[in-house]
Amino acid sequence: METVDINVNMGPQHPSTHGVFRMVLTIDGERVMDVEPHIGYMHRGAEKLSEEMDYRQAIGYQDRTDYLAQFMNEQAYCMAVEKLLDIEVPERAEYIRVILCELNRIASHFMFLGAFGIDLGHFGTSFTYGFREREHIQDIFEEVTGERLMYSYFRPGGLVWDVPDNFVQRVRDVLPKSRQGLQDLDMLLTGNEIVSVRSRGVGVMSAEDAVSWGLSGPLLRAAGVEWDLRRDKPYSIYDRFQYDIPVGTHGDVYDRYLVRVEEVRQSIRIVEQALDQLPDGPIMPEKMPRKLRGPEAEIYSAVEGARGEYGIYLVSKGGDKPYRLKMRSPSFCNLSALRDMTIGNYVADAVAILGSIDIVLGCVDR
Amino acid sequence: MMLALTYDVGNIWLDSLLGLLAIIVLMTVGALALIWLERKVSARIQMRLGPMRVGPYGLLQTLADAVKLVGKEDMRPRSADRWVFELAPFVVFVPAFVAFVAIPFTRDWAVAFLDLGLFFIVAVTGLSFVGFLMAGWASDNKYALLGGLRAAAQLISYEIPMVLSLIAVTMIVGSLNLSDIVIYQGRVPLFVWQPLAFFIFIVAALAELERQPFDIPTAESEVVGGPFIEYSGIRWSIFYLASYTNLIVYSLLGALVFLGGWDWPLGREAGLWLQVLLTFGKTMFLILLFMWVRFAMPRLRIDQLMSYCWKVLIPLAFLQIFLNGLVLVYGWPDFTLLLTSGAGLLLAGYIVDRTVRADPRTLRMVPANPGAAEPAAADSAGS
Amino acid sequence: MLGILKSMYVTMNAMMRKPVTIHYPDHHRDVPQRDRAFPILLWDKEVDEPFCTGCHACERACPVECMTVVMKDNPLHADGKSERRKIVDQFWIDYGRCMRCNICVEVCNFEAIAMNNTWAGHELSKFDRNDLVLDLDQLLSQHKQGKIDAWVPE
Amino acid sequence: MTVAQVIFYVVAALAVAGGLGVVLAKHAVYAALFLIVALIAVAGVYILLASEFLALVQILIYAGAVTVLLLFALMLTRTSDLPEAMTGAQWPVAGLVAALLGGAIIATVTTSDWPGDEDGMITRVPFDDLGSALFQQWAVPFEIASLVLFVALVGAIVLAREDEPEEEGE
Repeated sequence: METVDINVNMGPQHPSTHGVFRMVLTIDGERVMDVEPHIGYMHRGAEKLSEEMDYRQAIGYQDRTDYLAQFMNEQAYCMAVEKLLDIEVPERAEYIRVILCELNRIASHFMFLGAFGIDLGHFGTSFTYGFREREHIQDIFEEVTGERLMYSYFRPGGLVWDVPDNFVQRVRDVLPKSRQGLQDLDMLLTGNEIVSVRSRGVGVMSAEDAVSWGLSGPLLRAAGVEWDLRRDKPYSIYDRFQYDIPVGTHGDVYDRYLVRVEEVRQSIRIVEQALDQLPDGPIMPEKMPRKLRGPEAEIYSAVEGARGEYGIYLVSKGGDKPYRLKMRSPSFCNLSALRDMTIGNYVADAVAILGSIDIVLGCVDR
Repeated sequence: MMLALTYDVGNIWLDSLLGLLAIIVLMTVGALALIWLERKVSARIQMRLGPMRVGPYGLLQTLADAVKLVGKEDMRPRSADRWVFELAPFVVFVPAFVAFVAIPFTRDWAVAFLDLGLFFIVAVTGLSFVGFLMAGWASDNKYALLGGLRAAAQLISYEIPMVLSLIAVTMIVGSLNLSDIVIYQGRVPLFVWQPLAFFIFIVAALAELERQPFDIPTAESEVVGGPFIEYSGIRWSIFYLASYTNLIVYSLLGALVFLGGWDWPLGREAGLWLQVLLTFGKTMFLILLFMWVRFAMPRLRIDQLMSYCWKVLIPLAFLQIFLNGLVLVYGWPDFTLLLTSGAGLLLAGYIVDRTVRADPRTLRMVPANPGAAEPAAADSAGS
Repeated sequence: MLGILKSMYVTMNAMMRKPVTIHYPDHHRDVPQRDRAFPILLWDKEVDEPFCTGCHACERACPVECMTVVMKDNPLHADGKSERRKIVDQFWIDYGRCMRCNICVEVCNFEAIAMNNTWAGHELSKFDRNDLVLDLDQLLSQHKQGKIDAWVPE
Repeated sequence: MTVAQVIFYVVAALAVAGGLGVVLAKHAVYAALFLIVALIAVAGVYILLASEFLALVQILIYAGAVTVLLLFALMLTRTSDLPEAMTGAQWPVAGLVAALLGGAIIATVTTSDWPGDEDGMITRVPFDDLGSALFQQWAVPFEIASLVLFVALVGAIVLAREDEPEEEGE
């Protein structure tokens, strides 16, 4: 009698695959010998749809790719269109965009922290703590944009409308709550010995590997590479704020967790500075054409999304629609390293590693 | 006495029937109440409301759920092994049920006072793994098989430290009879004398109950319920009932062996109802502790559980036994038990702490845009 | 051990706090004024007719093509009661398709369409998806009966 | 018939049924499960003999721990690896051996002079005596026996791991 490897199908309906993602694990006992990821269950043709819409209509589809960091996607798309049409965004609109993007990053990372706990086996406690904090931020988003998930609030050139009068005060009220909530999660997870033993030394990715896999965002920084598009390819007005870029030392799951915790703190810092500097003024340029028509051009614009570099590659052949719109989604690129990180670990680690990549399936499949 | 062999037939059947009825009522009512309680506790820990719909504060929610589960179709996968699949829930259930027989609730209340009560409970509850393995194998599902095997691996790991920690206690008391153990604690409960053994017992009980840090066989985020994955309706609810019965059994056992049962601190002369209240209160304390831990902890990995049990708990349990042996053989005064055991616990905590924290993690913080002015107001606004 | 004790402390601390959730169908949280549920049509109470002239602007701008508009000559204009020469005859919105992007509100020249900002706009469960296609009367009824204080950005 | 007799016959029937099941079951996992039934039934016989301690040890060690390993190994193997019926060319020899063994046991049972058989009383062995017998009187043989078991265990691990040299420490 010989021992046989078992193929286990994890997903597409599995509580810890973070959506409709499927991995076929080949396991020997509890050890993962091979992983075969299957994607595409959530493909909705967002790129093609965007090519059928004019520049304004396509905004709604940008939200739906990375549905946890929607403002960043809108930002990347709007920046691409603005570059194409050579539009100058008013100061106030830039500040509001930065504030909302950073709040969005906080909300997205809270989602990660909550789900990370679940992946490690928390019975929903970390998840509810994360969601509680998301809720405060989401309330602000709802008051500003009217929507809770698909904001479609940014427009090429600025914003669709101005923020409400009490916006600054509302955000200032929420930031301490986020700090408090982060501290709760911090105490619940960071120091916990079980979290430590479960996530340290698991799914290690060296700096060289991380670069050659094309990782970005917290994964890349956890691997020890100082790379943050906000600093290294400055866009918008990020050069006006002081913040730190957390860089990990080991490149394992625990470092990815720590990097995200620290990024929440830094985002809070950025929001505070932006609130202090928030100027008055218009939120759309004076002369906005009613119909957006672009010249023939190729544009690439990228933002530092919550999961990494979210880029829009836009080819225009004139007219009011893009000829080609390609989304460079961080989740997809980060996910490609899954197999490398998982092989040789245990089944339970595979879940933790997948969680640490923090994929959003809408972003992977588009 | 194990079995009253001298009774008349009529009497003993009636006796057994009454005992059985008492256990069934206690078990079902207890499990229903505990499921409600656990949902409420978890809700409060997670700042939710929990069940609110059925009855005042959702008190009847589990009753409604039970009715629903009973009414559900009893499904069996086509490729499942019929007999093993259908018998597995009962094999899990019976040990939990039988363990109840040996537990005294007060000085006078028990289905049977057994001389070897403690040993009986440990031996019998250990059998439930067979049901997990059967369920896991018969479901013809890889998650279930993984879960079943994990259950078996977990059993061989935690069963030994649990038995050893209880042996440490029986060394001091000199009896395996639960009533004797409780009566011995008339002055001071045993968790004072034996903190190390108490700690080991709690950890091993968590593993036996498959609760949070050790819910590896049923791990929701990995094997999606493990052996239970293919079960539905009444068979699934039997698994559930068994798990909550086990919770009651182990909490009662802990309350009797370590917390002084019905005796401490009111003494032997307390009225019957006070005794019941004391047992109940101490059991509730342990149940709430188990629930609290469940919602505060993530899960260990199976190899980590095994290395923790084999490399930490078993040596510690042997240390406890050795220390007790020293005290008993040389006839040192009682407080040395506390001193040695407490020192052992502290030492163990220190060693675990050191090994886990041997490698403190700090991130490298790279300031971006150091030139940009950070207004002083920003700092004060946040804090 | 310290980290585990910390975790226990946090959970106990949370247990002492007030729950943050509410008992949903019995209690509703307030929705903000800008809340965007599904588009509805507004009713001009002065003239007693819809604001909408059926100009097809929203229909053309809709990214998901969930709207269908039919225009007609306004009988009230012929009577001299209304300034609108054309008025909406039929209007359907398929709420099952709508992606609530707000573009129809932006492009409307007459401020005749707005996003529903009440709970009635969210609690729309239906047994048949065809029930999610609303006609003109249904779209107008909420504002006509004064049940809504619609928010239309400048 | 006294209660004890009723219980004895039930338990004995279970033990026999379990034993037959072990032999006759087509599937090795069934056989292992029947083995558990037989072992627990034997524990019942111990209880009737007023040796609760032995009964519980039987349940804890044999029904609990030993069968874990059996089932563990069986469930991980493919069913197709196991022969359908456990027959071979040697079955007449095996049958002969079994018959001889059974005859010897029956002969021993019927010819022995059992103490306490007449008055129906069972002499209870206090387990203080059991303990001192094991750990004082027979301490050296006991330790040697456990050492032999330990060596066997180590040997089994060595044999099992031999063909997997690439496996490094867990």
